[in-house]
Amino acid sequence: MNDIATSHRGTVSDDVLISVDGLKMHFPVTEGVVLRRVVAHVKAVDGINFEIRRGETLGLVGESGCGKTTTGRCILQLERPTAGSILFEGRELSGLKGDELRAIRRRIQVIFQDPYSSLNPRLKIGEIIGEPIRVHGLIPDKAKRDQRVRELLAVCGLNPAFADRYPHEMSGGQRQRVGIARALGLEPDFIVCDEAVSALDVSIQAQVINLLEDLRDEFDLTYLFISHDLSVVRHICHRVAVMYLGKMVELAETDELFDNPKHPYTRALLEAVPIPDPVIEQARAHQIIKGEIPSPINPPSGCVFHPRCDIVVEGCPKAVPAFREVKPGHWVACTEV
Amino acid sequence: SAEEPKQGGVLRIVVGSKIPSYDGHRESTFGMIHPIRPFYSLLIRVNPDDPQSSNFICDLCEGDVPTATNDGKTYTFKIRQGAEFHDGTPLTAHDIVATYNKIVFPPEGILSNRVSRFAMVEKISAPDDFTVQFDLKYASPGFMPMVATPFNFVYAKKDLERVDPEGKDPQYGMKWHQNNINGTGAFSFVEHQPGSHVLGKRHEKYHHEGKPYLDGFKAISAPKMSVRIQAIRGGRADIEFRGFPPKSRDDLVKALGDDITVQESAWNCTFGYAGNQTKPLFQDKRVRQAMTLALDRWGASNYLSKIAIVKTVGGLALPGHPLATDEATLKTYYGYWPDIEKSREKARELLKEAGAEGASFKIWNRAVDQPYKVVGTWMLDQWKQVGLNVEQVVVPTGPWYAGLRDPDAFDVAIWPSCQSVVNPIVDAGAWISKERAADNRGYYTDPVLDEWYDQMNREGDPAKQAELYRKFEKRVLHDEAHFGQVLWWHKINPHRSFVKGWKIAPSHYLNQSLDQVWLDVPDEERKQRTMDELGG
Amino acid sequence: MATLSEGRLAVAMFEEPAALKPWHVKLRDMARKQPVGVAGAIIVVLMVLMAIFADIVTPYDPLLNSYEYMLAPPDGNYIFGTDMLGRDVYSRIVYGARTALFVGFASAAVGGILGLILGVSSAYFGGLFDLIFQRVMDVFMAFPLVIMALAVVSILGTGTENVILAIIVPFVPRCARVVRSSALQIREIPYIDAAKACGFGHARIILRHMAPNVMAPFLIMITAFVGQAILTEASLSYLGLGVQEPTPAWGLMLQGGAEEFAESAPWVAVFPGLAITLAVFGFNLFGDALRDVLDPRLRSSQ
Amino acid sequence: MYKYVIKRLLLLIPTLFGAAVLVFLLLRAVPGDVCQLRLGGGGEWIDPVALEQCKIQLGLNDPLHLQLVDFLASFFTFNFGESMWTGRPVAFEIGLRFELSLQIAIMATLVSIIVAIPLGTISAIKQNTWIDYLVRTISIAGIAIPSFWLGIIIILGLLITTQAWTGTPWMPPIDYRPLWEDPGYNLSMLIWPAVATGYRYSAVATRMTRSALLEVLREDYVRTARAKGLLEKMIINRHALRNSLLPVVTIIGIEFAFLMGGLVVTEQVFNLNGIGKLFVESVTNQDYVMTQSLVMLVVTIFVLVNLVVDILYAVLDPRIRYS
Amino acid sequence: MALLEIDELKTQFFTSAGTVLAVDGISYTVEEGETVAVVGESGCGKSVSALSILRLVADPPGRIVGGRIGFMGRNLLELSDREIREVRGRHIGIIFQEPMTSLNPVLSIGTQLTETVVHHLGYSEQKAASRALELMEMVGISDPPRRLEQYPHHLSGGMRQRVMIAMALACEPKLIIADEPTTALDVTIQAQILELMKNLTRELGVAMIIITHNLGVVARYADRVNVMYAGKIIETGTAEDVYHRPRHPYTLALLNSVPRVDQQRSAKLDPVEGQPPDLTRLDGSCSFRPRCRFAQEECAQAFPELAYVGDGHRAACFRSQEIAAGLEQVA
Ligand SMILES: Nc1ncnc2c1ncn2[C@@H]1O[C@H](COP(=O)(O)OP(=O)(O)OP(=O)(O)O)[C@@H](O)[C@H]1O
Ligand SMILES: Nc1ncnc2c1ncn2[C@@H]1O[C@H](COP(=O)(O)OP(=O)(O)OP(=O)(O)O)[C@@H](O)[C@H]1O
Ligand SMILES: [Mg+2]
Ligand SMILES: [Mg+2]
Repeated sequence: MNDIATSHRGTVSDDVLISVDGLKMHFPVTEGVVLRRVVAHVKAVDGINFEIRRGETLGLVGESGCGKTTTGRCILQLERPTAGSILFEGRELSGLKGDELRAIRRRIQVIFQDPYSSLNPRLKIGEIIGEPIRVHGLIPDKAKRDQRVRELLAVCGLNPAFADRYPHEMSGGQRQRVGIARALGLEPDFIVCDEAVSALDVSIQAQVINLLEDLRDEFDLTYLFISHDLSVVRHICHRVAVMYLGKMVELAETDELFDNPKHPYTRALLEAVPIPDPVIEQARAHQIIKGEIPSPINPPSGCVFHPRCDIVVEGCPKAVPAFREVKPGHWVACTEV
Repeated sequence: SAEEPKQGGVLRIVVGSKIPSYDGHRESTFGMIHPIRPFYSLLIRVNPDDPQSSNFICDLCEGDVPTATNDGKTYTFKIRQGAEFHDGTPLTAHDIVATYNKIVFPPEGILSNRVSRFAMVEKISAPDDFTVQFDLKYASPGFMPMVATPFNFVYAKKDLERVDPEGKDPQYGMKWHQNNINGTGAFSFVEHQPGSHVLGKRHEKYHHEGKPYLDGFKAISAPKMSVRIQAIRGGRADIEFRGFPPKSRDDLVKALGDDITVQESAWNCTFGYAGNQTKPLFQDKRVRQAMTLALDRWGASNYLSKIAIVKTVGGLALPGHPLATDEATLKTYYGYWPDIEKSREKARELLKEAGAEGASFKIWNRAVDQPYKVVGTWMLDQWKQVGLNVEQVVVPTGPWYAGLRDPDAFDVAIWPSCQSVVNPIVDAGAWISKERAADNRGYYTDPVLDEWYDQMNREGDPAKQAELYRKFEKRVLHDEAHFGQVLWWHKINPHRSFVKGWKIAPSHYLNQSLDQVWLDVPDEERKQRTMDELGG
Repeated sequence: MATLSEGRLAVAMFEEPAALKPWHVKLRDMARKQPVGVAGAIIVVLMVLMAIFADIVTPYDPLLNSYEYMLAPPDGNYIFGTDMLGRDVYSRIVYGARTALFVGFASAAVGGILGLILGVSSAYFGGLFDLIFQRVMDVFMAFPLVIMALAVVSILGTGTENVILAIIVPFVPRCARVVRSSALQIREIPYIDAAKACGFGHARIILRHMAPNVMAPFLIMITAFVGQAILTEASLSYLGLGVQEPTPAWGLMLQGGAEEFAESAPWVAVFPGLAITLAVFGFNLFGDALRDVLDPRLRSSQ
Repeated sequence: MYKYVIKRLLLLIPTLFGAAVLVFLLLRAVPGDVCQLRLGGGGEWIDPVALEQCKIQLGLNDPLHLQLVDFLASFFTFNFGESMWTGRPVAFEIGLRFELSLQIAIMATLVSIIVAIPLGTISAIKQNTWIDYLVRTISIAGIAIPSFWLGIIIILGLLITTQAWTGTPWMPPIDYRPLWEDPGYNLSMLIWPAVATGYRYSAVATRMTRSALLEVLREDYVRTARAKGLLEKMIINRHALRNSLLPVVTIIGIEFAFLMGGLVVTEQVFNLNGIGKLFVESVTNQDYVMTQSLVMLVVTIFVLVNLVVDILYAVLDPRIRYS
Repeated sequence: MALLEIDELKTQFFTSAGTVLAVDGISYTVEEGETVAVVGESGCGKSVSALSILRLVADPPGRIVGGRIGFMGRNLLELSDREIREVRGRHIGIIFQEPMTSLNPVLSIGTQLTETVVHHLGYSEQKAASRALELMEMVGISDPPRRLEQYPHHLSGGMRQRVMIAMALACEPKLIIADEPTTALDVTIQAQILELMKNLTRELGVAMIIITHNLGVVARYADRVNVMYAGKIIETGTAEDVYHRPRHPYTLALLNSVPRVDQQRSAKLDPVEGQPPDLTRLDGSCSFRPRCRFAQEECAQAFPELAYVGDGHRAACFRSQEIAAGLEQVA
């Protein structure tokens, strides 16, 4: 395993930190005001499996609505999954309540996409970072806690004096750093980064990506890195999982996936990403994937990708393809590879 | 007067209260007297040409009002011939008997509001078709005034005996008048739009020769005082019969000059208060006396009468009535001393003696401006001047009445009493012991008063009666100060000058048959009014 | 790798955020942008000052009856004239401001806070709680004010406190509903998820994280409601259900005679009416401006 | 859609039920009763026997829970009973007043719509100019002026000005005649309260139009419309106004429902025999049956108007579809 | 003569926080049928410069304070309101970033599509309707008759953006301005839309200004690129010039800070540190100076001219020659 832990992406150990098995999250679509009847389900996540090892960064990519955020929220216990299990250090998360849940929450943190809405505008930066520390009783002493807040700000590349500011007095990049500092304050083991850099400008985005990488190394963190930006994922992740319509279609080590995509959807996705080099672009044959993403309420039968697939065969609409390992560490859900 | 009444036209009245039902026997509000009384006649009534006197004249009876025979125990009325109900039924003595039987001896389940006051009546009978005889258990000076009560509408026997077409209600006839109108009054019923108006038209077969002068009347409901005033000013109504505050009278006169005529009269309504004697503070006679001493009645008669419908300083009986106390005697009673400073001095002294200096209490007042809240606020001020600590609780009418019935609810109650026919002897029943008078607001027991009251009621000799009455009054107002009479109401009726023939009575219940009223306006306008309201 | 954070710090240190404007500059900006609102604020402030310093600014005791000066027209002695018991109308109006403001602020504050907590909780918990809560609010919203006021007043008696209660009862559901709809939006904003993810309890999330964020619609509502409460108090008093004599209160001054002699003694009706209008006007102007300032959807782009 | 309507109507039941219980309890909590008022309302002496009789007849002595069951049963069987005050059927009494209340509500709504939409639009388009300030001031004044006070001023103003001009003071009629019987009379009576309430009402709607339009004018699609080179008039009328009408419709609906049941004060000032006056009367008379029915009527109107508003929403905004 | 000639365009916002110099004297030209890209960080004035062309900047608080926009021989800034309305939609179409909010939710697609041709070309309802059908087919929307009756909320984001394109093309304009037309869309849909726009503009010979911050998009579609920073164009040239021979440190840094999907990771990213400047507080100096690792004394004195560094390739940097010569030495 250590062979993928190339020096510039940090070290990955062998022990599994998070293991997701058969995760399903179906949101009921209701009708009626008094007697809310369930008329359908949004199959936001429809049976996915993966593991994340300690120190690893797993990328989760896919188009809008494919269930990336929902997966993250399930791990964070912000949603109650319909089915499946989520093990954290071998302990089942779903069903935890009260103090146990609070204890776990300290160890699993999140960084949100939108730096504007993920900070409570009424609280000062110091309070935003300090409150969780206080509530979890990590540092009961006020002065020491303030000291810690300043440290955290510094660690995230912010001026410690910012503790007295409100979020609206800061730029987007700075706010995103505050969100990171808040998560770090609880000394978590695992952080879900849900589109943590997508809303930032390229130059700021690069700053934050570097910060995340540094912190990973410095504090031995594990990330679930959710993004729709394939370039960023390629840059930061050890392994990448591709989702489509609530299902996992491909999972492999980063360079293997990008250089050697197996699933037609992964290939189409890569094809669609423009490359910032006019010469290369000129040379690329643009095979544009057709059609739009179907609704997760009524996903296509069999392989959900078959209506847009260019290598579709007769059996595709009928049977759900198994998610199988085609090469060591390379999993694909397609019968044709 | 010299003026010749003119025939025709419709009179428009504004009425400030609501009509609960059309059955006078069970109601007690002027809100139904003003619009409904013109449809009915009474056996006897207050003389419309001299309503200020306590004289009664015959309405449906004939000749002079009868005097008692048989030691004051029998009254025999000759009934007028030729009177006719609006539906054409001729009136006989049996109708009168049926009517009074309903009032005096209502069958089970039928409401009559004056049963207790007719307690002296033994039997009512019709020796022949045009004679009615009342036999009393004992002679009572209160009897004839009760007969003349304007709520005693005369109904037709056949209406009272009507049977339910659906066969359900055995008392159908007895209740028929609640929702139907058939009388011998000057006007016959045309329509009633609840909440809006009542319309009546001339009864052609009315038993008083040549009357009524009007073609009809329209009684428009207008609960707000200001609307009624403006309606008269803006030509939407001609008259209001209850009474306006003095300031509004001045405004109307100022705005309309000669077009407005104002009639004024003392009003047979007391305005008083009582300390609740279930509460220790008011059990002390000295406190009660101090309270009455603190009120500057003579001053208030001057200045309050400019803003409120109260004016006359008096005792328990309406000033002007033969039983009323003369002013000189009155001025010796507590609270009636001409020198208010001396009076207040005495009040403070009494309070000190009673150890009740700066005592606190609340006035339980009704959420009606005139005169309740105005006078209540004034009383509060007066009592404050002798160091009492007074607040006012003002509640809507319903809860106010409910509170009066609950001795735990209030400290000092405003205690008004409005009666129709001036009848001080019977009305004195309000101030006897709480065990006998259900509306005793002082919650006191005073056997002396009870005894005097009974004597008074059975006393045939007017002189002795007056003497008893004086003793009774002095005890109520002065010696025991159970009741504080503040001021008598003062009735002010400004109306359009062209309304002629109506004379103000000392009560807004009296003299409302409208048969004497006529309109002194040009012929075309009278026609126009008839056209407008009655459609030709 | 301590050097690492130090190194980053070195880069970040010079980033100075945009300077914050001092409050007086903000105030001036607001005055320029919201002249109408500032006018409202001035009215409100004057009223409050008037109420606080009533003793100083009035020439007479508002309860002092002087029967020799009943219904005296405005003159040097009585600048707004006297009422029918000879009380100084001006003094009564000034003291009436106390009553009005007390009723206005007290009912807005109590009703507002109740509505805030109920509304936010309803939005936060959602589900069955929200459903039942909504139906109950429906009933209260549709329920006529008169009945409510009359019942409260009849059961508990008239007087300032009960008037406040009568005003609060219909206000709570209105406030809760407005708050709820904003809170529903707030609930979806990631910082609430962040709070949950930090393991905070329900009460903390509701009170510390959600409630302060619905402040903008809440404050707008509250200011408008102070005005409304003053108006309602006046109307109730006018119907005889409100504050009682001899307490100086504006609605009460308009009631009981004022109307009947509105022509010959207009000062009795005109000045209290103007006082009510002006006060409510002030609060509404202020609230309106507040809406323009606080409501981000309406904020003029800058 | 019709399914949705039926569902909403069914939803009325719990609301009505809640309101029914609430009004029932509130009314009984008030001390006193209709009999005392009827028999002694004039201040006369009350015969205790008569009082007891009256209570028995009206069922006031029955145990509370029986009274409640009776009331609920009668209500949900549409047999509303008789007024305790007049003895006439409640439906008849309300029917008499409904016409007038409805007419005023409609007239006031018309007045307000005619005033509010143009004014609100101008105010929004000319935001922060003196026109805007003027409109806002006028409309806030409309909310601030106590309606009863405005009513008094209108009536007095009419009396005084007519006396000054014609010599005889004139005031609006104080008794109602239906529009189709005597339109002149009817309108000369109802126009004043319609204007007095319409002013307040339009003030609310003007403010709402303004703020809604301001919001919409900042929307991207308005910029799109501009980019298409459309005339400003078309942009306002076709693109902006329709979107901003939604909240305005709500306000108009709520106010309409309010007018139908709540013109308590104005009806008094103008002596209108409408629902509001009946309301106050029946409450002060402690006429339980009438009051209960009126509350239910008002609640029903409120809920129905809300439903109509929601349906209008769907008409105006194709995004909203009820199924 | 070029189709569009922007010369020293200046647009400012007058706010309580001060005057925002959103567009601070930019000049560029667009030839007929050419696709020109404008790239730059958020807030650097890309949208405002585009809106200024059609004079759609909200006034207040914004105002075009100077410059000239020559279009088909006329200065757009001098046209009357009526005349500029005739240019909008008729000769210049515009496509906005947010397909979700740029269409009026209460009007049917058909109405929104036909109103331009009815208004500008005086088409009858029928003629407009058939034109609408034609347009819908052109932008690849299936089942046009049904779609025309639908409302925006019935359509997916990609569909809406197609409708926006159809609307912009309705009157056969000479120029289309596309302000981040695909930023809100998914990669696959983004690729579809861009491809469509490219094909259509080629076929119809329409010129296009495409505004984006996605360097990949520019590389794929643009003939020429203008890089903006803080209200100014700091580098302009053909796509190949700008990507392979950047002459401005900002362009350089920008290219270095994007990870590449087509290459294995080699090292950490090299971001531009610091924040973009506050547009209300610009002095006359080079606005990139605080973040620039090549900054020197001179840069604080004046803003460098946009000078030629190659054929049709210009950059606004005092040290562009040195950058060209070799980056290592400079750094
Ligand atoms: N609370 C919810 N109720 C109903 N449907 C939901 C809910 N949350 C998410 N969904 C639906 O589930 C699907 C997956 O949503 P999710 O947010 O996980 O997608 P995503 O991959 O994160 O997309 P994006 O890239 O847009 O963030 C979507 O169709 C979404 O509409
Ligand atoms: N209405 C306005 N009022 C004040 N300032 C404005 C306004 N609109 C834009 N600005 C300012 O003008 C500058 C340029 O804005 P513009 O929208 O052109 O940026 P952009 O390059 O399009 O950014 P993005 O990539 O985020 O769309 C920004 O600093 C912005 O703050
Ligand atoms: Mg997501
Ligand atoms: Mg932009």
